Amino acid sequence: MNVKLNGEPHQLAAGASIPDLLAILGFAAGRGVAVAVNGEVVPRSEWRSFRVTDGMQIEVLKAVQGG
Amino acid sequence: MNVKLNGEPHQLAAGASIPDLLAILGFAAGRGVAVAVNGEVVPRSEWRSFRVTDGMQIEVLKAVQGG
Amino acid sequence: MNVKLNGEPHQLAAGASIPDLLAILGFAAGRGVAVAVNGEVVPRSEWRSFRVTDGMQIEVLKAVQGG
Amino acid sequence: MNVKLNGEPHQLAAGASIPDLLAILGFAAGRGVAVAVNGEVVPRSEWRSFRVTDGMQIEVLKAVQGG
Amino acid sequence: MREKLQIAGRVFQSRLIFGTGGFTSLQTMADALKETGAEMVTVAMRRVDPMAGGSILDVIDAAGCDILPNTAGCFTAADAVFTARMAREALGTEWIKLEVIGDDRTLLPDGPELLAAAEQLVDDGFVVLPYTNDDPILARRLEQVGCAAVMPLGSPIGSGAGIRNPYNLAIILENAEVPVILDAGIGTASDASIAMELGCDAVLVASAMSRAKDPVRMARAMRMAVEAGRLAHEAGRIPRRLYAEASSPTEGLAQL
Amino acid sequence: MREKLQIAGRVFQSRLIFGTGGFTSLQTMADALKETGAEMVTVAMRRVDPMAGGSILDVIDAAGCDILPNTAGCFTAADAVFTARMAREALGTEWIKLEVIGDDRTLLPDGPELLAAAEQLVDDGFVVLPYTNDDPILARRLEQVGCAAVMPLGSPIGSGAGIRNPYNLAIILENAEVPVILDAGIGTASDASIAMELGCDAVLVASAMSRAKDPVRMARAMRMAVEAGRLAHEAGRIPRRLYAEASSPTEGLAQL
Amino acid sequence: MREKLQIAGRVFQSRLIFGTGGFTSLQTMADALKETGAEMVTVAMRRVDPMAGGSILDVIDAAGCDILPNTAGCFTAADAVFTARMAREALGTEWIKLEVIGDDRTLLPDGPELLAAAEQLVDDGFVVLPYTNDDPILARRLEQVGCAAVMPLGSPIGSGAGIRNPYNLAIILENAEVPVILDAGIGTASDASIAMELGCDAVLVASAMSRAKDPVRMARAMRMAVEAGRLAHEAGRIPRRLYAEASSPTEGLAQL
Amino acid sequence: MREKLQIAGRVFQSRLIFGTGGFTSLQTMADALKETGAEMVTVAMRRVDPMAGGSILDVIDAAGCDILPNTAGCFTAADAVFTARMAREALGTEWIKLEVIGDDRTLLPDGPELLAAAEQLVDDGFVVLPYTNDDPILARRLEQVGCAAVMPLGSPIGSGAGIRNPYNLAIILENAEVPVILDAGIGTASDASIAMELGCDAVLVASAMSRAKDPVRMARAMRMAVEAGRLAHEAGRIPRRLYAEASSPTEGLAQL
Repeated sequence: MNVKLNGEPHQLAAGASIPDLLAILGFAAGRGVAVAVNGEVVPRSEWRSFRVTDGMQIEVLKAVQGG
Repeated sequence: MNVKLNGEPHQLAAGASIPDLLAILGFAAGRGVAVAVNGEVVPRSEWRSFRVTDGMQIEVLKAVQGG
Repeated sequence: MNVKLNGEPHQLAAGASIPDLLAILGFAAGRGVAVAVNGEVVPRSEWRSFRVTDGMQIEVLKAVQGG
Repeated sequence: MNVKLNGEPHQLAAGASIPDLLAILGFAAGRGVAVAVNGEVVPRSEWRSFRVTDGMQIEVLKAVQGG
Repeated sequence: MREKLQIAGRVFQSRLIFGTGGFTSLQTMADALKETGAEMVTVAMRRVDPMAGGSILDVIDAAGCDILPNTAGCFTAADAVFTARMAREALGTEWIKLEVIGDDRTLLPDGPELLAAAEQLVDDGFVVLPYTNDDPILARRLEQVGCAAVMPLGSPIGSGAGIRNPYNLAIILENAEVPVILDAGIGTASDASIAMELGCDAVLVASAMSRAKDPVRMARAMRMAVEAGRLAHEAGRIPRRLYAEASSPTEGLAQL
Repeated sequence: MREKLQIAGRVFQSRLIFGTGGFTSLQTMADALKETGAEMVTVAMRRVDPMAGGSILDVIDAAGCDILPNTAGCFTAADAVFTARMAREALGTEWIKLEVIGDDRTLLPDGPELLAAAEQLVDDGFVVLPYTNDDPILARRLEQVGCAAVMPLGSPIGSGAGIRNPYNLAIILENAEVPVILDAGIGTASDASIAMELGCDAVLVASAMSRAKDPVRMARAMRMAVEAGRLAHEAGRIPRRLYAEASSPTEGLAQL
Repeated sequence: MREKLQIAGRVFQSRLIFGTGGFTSLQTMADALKETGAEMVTVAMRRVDPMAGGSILDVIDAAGCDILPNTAGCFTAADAVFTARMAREALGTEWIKLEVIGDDRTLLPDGPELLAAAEQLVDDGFVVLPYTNDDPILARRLEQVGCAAVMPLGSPIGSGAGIRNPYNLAIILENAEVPVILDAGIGTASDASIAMELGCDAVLVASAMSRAKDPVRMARAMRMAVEAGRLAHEAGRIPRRLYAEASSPTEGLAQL
Repeated sequence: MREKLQIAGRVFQSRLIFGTGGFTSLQTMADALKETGAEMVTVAMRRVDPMAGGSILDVIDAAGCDILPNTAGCFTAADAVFTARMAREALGTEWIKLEVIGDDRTLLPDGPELLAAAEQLVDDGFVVLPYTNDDPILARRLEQVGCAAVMPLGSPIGSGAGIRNPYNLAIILENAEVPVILDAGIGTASDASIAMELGCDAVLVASAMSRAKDPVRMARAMRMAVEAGRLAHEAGRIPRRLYAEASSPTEGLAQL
């Protein structure tokens, strides 16, 4: 299936979870990051159970210098 | 019947029109004034036909120094 | 004899010295003060030998808060 | 004889007068100019009678834009 | 040929808009108005007062000026929209100087309410001239919703404090595509000149004249100050330097 | 009746003194001079140059103006006194705008040399108008030695930086008993207005006009700015406030 | 006993909030942070970048500082609310420095969008510290919707132009009942002192340190400037006078 | 290694010179002096007063500070030279802070008298630190006659008006080859920081501390303000811009 991850297209195996996505980004641990799917925040507590499906827009943000 | 005219209570005969109100204010001619009833502007063209009824809130404004 | 000491008239016995004047002002020790006679500074080394004579204008200054 | 006229060396016939100098500068009329010799102003009234002598420093000034 | 002030397609010879507040008599106001040469005069809307003598409209008509009603005293978009409609009905003009203020002490504009009122009035067919803060973002949003000009303040109404933040004004001027009219804060003639030199298209003056010791003389000063500032803007001023720039020839000095 | 400018008993209608430095042509200078309405024009003294075409004197005569020679370029009292005497001889006037500067980069006055020159020239019968610093003490001493006016600077000659220290100028104005003429630093129209509003009796303008992109238009701006500033000074400005002062009636507001 | 800064019930020893933008390395940032003694550090939220080395969180933890996420880069209330929620999820804090800007060139706040976002975030349980204009009315409305502080700007972000309108800031300070934190515009130490002397409860500094030639030294300057300004505010400055006030005895002078 | 202040070969750790005028008690003065960390203290010379209790010298000795006598109150070169000689005799130091003022109301320096006194005292072997105007020409002439430093004012003594003409100060700083010490005018901490940021080598503070509501607290503020300003000067501030300069990444923004 195809998703947009931080604006980039990615192919994923069906049933991928949030941690799988973070692994792709090299943030397996996921400390200090937040994930949104189609504009809605996915609470950390639901990362494992949440199933990514085809066409989803996923944003993974972290803190950086700024402001 | 009783109306509020520019914040002051007034007693009027039934069927009073806008010009009747202006007369009370000494502005029979009504040049350069506008009239609102219950917050809605009453176009000059409807002044004669418009019938004031009991309890109406009437505002009559004119241009003054300011701004 | 009569002298002006810091603007005030004083009567002195003949042969008065600078230390005698300082005593009058309650500055016997004379630490941190300078003395001028008729507009000329009298060096501390000459205080004992210097003889005050009639009509002299004497200024005795010290450091105070200011500037 | 040799003179300095506005900083430039000039050779003059003996007995030259101020107007002769002005002629050299193309200011025969001499309207609106002043002449100084060796740092002293020469009044207009003395221009004709004044005799230039060897080695004199002559300044001829006029009004220009400035200030 | 000098460029003229144009607002909503109307051309003005004068770049001074006349505010009527604070004059102690209609006669003084009339005399001051004459001195300024203004072509547009702003007025507030209030309840008719049977006692009040004289009509400001007669004075403005006699001077041959256009009338620009305002919504002075309104604290909400709703009040301002209502007042604008009453003004249109009473005076027969779509032009409105829109004021929506945030409090009585500063008389500063309330941005969100102002923007909401501007949007409604533009939709309702008004020619909207909003009195606004010296806020470049708010100015652009007012322009985007269709205001015919923007009227940023220099400082609070009647404060006479001049232009407190010329930088914000400069940013507004660089970016605006509608006329920019300095409104509020002018205290004396040079304030009006500075506004015009910065590039404002016009200025509105009221208290600086009406509350001056000699309002008519100050009115004359303002007319000249606006014209002087505009001419200076057109003429292209010299740059500011830390050091001097000789104005006299450095050649041809006498030697003693 | 409005009070006129008086210097050494001479009355002037115009409060703008015209500086001639920096104009690229005599024609432009003549046109600018006409626009300002100035009655007094200052000129420098330099060695006659056979090549130089045209006479500035003709232009000034044609405009019917008085000539005010200056000692621009002098670094010592001696130079300035010599130059003043040459000017008197060349131009037939006792009036002298006295300049004694300290260096080429700032063109700022040298106080002690200036004071010494002023004293000599006054003794020599000159009507001395010294270009001075914005120094209240020096200004008073120049007045005490008999100068007919004092000409404090706003900022360095040609810097266009306006009045950098209005406080010193205010102190000079409070204490002076001779006319105070702002000399140097004016960059644009509002600077001239500000000087007049502060209470200056006149201003001298040169580079701000001569080096503007459009000198003639700036000259016209300056005339109006000086007049506007003077009128505003006479009219009595409103005070500056931190907060607003309503210019509209707070009574009679409509209730929705 | 000196009063401490309190925001939403949290007490701070330091009145300097540390902005992280513009430091060329995390090490320099860490060194500067140490010098300032700041207890709260603001960070932006961006997409994770696999390439990016080092973690700003480690630096902030090591310094024992609280983290204050911000919504820098958001142009709408919706963007800002989303970013705030992501920050809360990522960083486990309800505190948010709310930024909603109007354009890229000025980075000035968009008042109406800012107010809308503040209202939603307060309802959503956030401790909202909005970066706002120097607009007293907007500041009060932000306070009214429940913001924990207001953060007016001195001048545009990174402009280093200091406090362009101290009068508006003074009005905000007179009327605010929540802490007022100067945000944006500080260019050098004295700007921070001036903000504190005016009565600000704290200042946020970023570019003035991070882009200085020597960021760590400027950080130390800022710590002292904030403290100096606060102390001066508490100590009660002397009034400004036009004239002098002798500091030396006028009695007891010697007579020659 | 940070550069230290050096005057006439003497090295100072502190860049604040302590003025003693205006303190209501020697104890308060002593406490304030301690807070500033100053190493040099200036005192005036007056007729001994048998009634006066306590000795300022004891306080200064106890603090381990150098004494810098001044000629406050002198109106002529002669008075100042006499006072300086008396001070040398009384206090055993060649150092003198030279003041020759023009009047009682402004306490502004009298340039010509000041220059004459400086010349005599330098010839007489004094280390002369003249209190002067913000006049670049006079400052250079004082340097040329051999003064060990120049002490230009920011504004009149005790006025608390800060630095009224930073441009003149900048010109003095660009051209001076001796230390430049800002003397007079400092009203609060930020004024001291600004002086140091402009590049002054030191500042003298008196009334701003002694007449503050809390002199000791203001003294502490001044110590930090001088240090903050110096550090900022060394650190190299960012330039001032009209527009913003983003401090946050413009890449990596989330897309909704």
